Amino acid sequence: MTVETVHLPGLLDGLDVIRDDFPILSRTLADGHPLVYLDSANTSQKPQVVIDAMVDHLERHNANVARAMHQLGAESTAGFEGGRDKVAAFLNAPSREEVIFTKNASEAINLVANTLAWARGPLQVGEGDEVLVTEMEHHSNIVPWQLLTERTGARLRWFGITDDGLLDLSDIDELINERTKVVSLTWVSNMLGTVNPVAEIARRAHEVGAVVLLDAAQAVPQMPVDVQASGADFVVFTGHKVTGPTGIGVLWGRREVLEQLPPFLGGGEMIATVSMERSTYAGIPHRFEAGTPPIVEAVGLGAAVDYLAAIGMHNVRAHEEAITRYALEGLATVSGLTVLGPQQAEQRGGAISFEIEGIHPHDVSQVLDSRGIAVRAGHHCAKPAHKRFGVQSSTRMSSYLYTTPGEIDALVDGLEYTKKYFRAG
Amino acid sequence: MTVETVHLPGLLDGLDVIRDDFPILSRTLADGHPLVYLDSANTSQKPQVVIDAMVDHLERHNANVARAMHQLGAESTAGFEGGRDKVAAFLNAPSREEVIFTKNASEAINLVANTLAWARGPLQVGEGDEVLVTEMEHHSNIVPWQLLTERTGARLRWFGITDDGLLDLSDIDELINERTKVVSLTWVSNMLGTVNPVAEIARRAHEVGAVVLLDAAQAVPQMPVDVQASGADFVVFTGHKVTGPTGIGVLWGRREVLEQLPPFLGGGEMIATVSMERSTYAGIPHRFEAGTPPIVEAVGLGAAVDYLAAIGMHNVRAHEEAITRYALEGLATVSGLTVLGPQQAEQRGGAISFEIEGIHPHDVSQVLDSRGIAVRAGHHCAKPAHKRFGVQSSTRMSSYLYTTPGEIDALVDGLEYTKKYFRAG
Amino acid sequence: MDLDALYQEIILDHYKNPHHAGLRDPFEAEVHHVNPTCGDEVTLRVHLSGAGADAVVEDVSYDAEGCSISQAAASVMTDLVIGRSLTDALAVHESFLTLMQGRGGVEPDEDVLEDAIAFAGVAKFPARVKCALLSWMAWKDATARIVAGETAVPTETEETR
Amino acid sequence: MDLDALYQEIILDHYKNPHHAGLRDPFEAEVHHVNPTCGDEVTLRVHLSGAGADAVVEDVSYDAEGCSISQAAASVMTDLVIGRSLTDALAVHESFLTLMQGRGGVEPDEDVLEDAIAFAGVAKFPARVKCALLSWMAWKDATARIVAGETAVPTETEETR
Ligand SMILES: Cc1ncc(COP(=O)(O)O)c(C=O)c1O
Ligand SMILES: Cc1ncc(COP(=O)(O)O)c(C=O)c1O
Repeated sequence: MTVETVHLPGLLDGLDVIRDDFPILSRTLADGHPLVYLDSANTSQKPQVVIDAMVDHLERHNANVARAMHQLGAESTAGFEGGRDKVAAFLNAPSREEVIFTKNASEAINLVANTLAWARGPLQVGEGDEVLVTEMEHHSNIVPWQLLTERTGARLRWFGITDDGLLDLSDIDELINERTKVVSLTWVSNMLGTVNPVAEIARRAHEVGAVVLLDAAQAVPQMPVDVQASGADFVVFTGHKVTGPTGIGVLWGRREVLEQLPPFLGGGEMIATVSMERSTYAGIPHRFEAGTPPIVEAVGLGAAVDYLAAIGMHNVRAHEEAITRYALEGLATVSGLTVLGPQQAEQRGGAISFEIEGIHPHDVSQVLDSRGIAVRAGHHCAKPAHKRFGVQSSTRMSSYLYTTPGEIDALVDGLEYTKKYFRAG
Repeated sequence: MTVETVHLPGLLDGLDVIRDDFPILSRTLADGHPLVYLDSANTSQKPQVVIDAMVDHLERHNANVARAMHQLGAESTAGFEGGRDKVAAFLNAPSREEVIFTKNASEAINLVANTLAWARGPLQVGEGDEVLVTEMEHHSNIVPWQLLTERTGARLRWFGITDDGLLDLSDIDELINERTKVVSLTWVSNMLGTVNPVAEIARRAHEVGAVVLLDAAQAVPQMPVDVQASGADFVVFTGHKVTGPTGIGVLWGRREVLEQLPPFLGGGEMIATVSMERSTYAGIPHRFEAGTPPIVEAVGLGAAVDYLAAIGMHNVRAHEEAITRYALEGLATVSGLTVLGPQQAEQRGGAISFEIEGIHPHDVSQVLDSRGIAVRAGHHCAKPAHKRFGVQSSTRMSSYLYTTPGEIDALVDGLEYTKKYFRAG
Repeated sequence: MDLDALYQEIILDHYKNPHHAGLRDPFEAEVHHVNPTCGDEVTLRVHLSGAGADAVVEDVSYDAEGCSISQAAASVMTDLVIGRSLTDALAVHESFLTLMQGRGGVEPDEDVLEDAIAFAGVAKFPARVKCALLSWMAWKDATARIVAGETAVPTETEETR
Repeated sequence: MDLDALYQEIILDHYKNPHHAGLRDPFEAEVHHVNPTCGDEVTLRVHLSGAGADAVVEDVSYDAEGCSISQAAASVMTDLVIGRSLTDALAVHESFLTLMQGRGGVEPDEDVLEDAIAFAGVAKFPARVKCALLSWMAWKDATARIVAGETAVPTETEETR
């Protein structure tokens, strides 16, 4: 995969050099096939600099944070809190204290859903209130709200999806109403690739006094994200999709809103003072970080966002768009293949889900895998969106900053081979 | 620190070789002082084999689990689920499915506390019910129960502590009664070092139909733990204290109990099927593991428990006891120093908290730190236990399998120097 | 990676022409199982006659959505259990389970498993084992419900573990 | 690591003989701050006279539990603010805060900070900065409450951020 024949406008400069940053990309799989990793929307690969930062932490600076006052403790705290600074800068957050570390994006969403149930005052979600999501959400942005609404007697509503894979905003005036307390939606769909008009929806939600959460799990990896410009009250993403490690996610929240929320999990680090009778809680961000936080993970995540920032998120976005355009063109040549979601690269992120007539996604991905091509088959944790399009599951290719046009060629070839293998089409 | 002059019965064979497994132990701190790490109850250091397992995963096998069906996905899943197998074996759990990965011990306790609030049926904790903890708990085993009882109208009660630092069981007949729904206590105190008679308390709790949770955050690192023999329904511990990474904790629960609990966090991986109207949930353990789990962390934790198992937990316990005995003897030579908690090594774990008359723990730890000796100063997330002994904070030294008698000597010397520095005693 | 070891002709044949497909009456239990990873589903009905040691699997009918492996497995399973005594059918189930969980190390017994020996290759693909087991687990579940005396109400969706 | 840079004579002197210690009347606000890491606490009262630009810090009294650094900081702080106009006292506070958060890179102005320049060394020990700031933050908080017109009810425990 090192010699690229195609050059596409927007492709990252020095793509070979970037690929060299990722040790796994030089792996050889069964039967000597080089790895063609097209499953980055599921999890991204990690550059050496992230791995090295974690190793350096574990080998030289490991200690608990905050509570440990010795030299290692100070170093470890600097590494951990440095990760917070880097994430805050990466998101253009007004304050580092608005950045809360969770275990993943899912926990971040649950944190908000749970604390809104226990909140007292205007933020509390209860009987008669409405929570608005969309039909294209990842399960992680559906189930927490189902649990919240079931448990509090609130009502869950949702935007539908148009045939083109866009949010159906035709009933927005009805859906966003004075009972709406929360609007939670994905910025970029992990299945359809759709990029949603989040700032406009946030503006409408704020008109009725609702709080807005953006699931940016697929947005932060792929495009410049400015939480202030987003208009949202909460933005969540997950470390492992932005070239960082698993075990860490981020909840950014506006200070005024975070400060009104009660604690989520109880434990060490989130308290001001504890007696057996009663406890008081720390301020943000620590109030929401019970127990020993993901220390080495924050170090890794800090290195990851620095790595992305150095490449430049505008450049990453341009690369994704170039690869996506090239992939959409390539997939269009495969007869019997239907892409789900918007057909224009400009309107979408780098995840492309598709069906091939007569061949089940499991079987497609199995044949591709036998050629070293890693894609995802299934419902991609978006069952309702699949149902909307009358399919049980789909095959999804997803690119990232290290994806080459040659890898897309390999995918297209692999799909033709798959069809032959199953004698379809 | 390489040449040991003292040999104590019970000390691990080949302690030098074991120390060589831990890269950080050869670190030099400010002014050329070698690191004397006596803060292992706060977090343990990591052996090379754990770091290497994580690096190998990140460099060669990284992918998301379960949902990814390609070769990397299969490898990553094998690594992750292999971690679960190893933990299950390490705890002598009857089934791997009873091992749930959380982000830390604190989350594990909160998981139980929250699901008991939402449970329907006999496990549900509500108005009039009682939850029983102890005064020697870590905040992570107090605050979740305060939140639970405040939110459900149940009552929080607790065992006190005797002057010797043992659990005061004199009112057990009153405290464990037919209203008691949950008994949650620490196996080994992180402040007093006390090892509690957990099996006996579990037996009493079960007589009244209560469920029993053991906070084994300090037990699992230090002694053989057999969850079946413990008599408990839930046992929790945290990865970073057993030579594993941060970002992972473990909840072991008895299948019959776990299966009665509703979901905790909602999201990917914890579902059976999702529609916008309603979802059904996966069986254990996945029901309690929402979102992308701590994958590389499970790989690291698996390597960690394998490492400990290879050394043998009986040997680790003997080593801890030998070092603790030696430390208690050494500390007894420091005039003005009072050890909090049991005075016999056999009765306790390897954390020793103490006061020095006239010198604040911050100041003690600061002077020690200037000599490369890392201890913890503060309330160690156990404010109520400190209050019980009329102190605001204490200094704590805590050993682990890599601790040498020479390091204890360095501590004792350092304490004498500290007293001189502040001209106390 | 030997794709042909996975996609044996027998499997592809059953996939293209599944036996005993469709939902039929009478039945004593109907279950609905899903593979939570990919969303594949099966609705499956079991009709037993007799009881205890005399119980016989009279019919197994199903409606399945899924990949070649899961579809073929349903078809092969019905061939193997329909008409058998329940005791024998459960033994076949056990034997198939052992094969599937053997990671490729178990030698299948053709006398017991017949066409199902074609699934030996699947056992080497951990991600696909669940596909092969989906309808087998559904059959076991439905059968257990009948034996436990439950009536023919469609059940909650169960995931196949 | 230069221990003596941290534990300057001035600090140890204030620690051993704290100025203005104890809780006194009158006061318009009393606050209770803790350092959540170590449990160190201070209860602190502020008595102001006048208002607006004419406000004067008449008294600051406190009851503090804590390490040498936090105790000495309380003592030094009272020396610096008592008797000052509120405007000046806030400027001193600002200046001390800047020194403490400078990680050792800020040159302290002795004319403004007097004995508090001894804390310059503390700024190099990130874990101890919170100790030095505990009572200063409590003073700021109590003062802000008076200015905001709150009455002398002891407040909720606040951690020092
Ligand atoms: C006894 C005890 N319980 C619980 C915990 C909490 O562990 P974690 O901070 O990893 O959640 C600790 C450690 O801090 C502990 O010592
Ligand atoms: C859009 C979207 N939201 C949420 C998530 C959940 O992220 P995590 O599994 O890390 O919690 C994902 C990824 O799986 C996603 O793609």
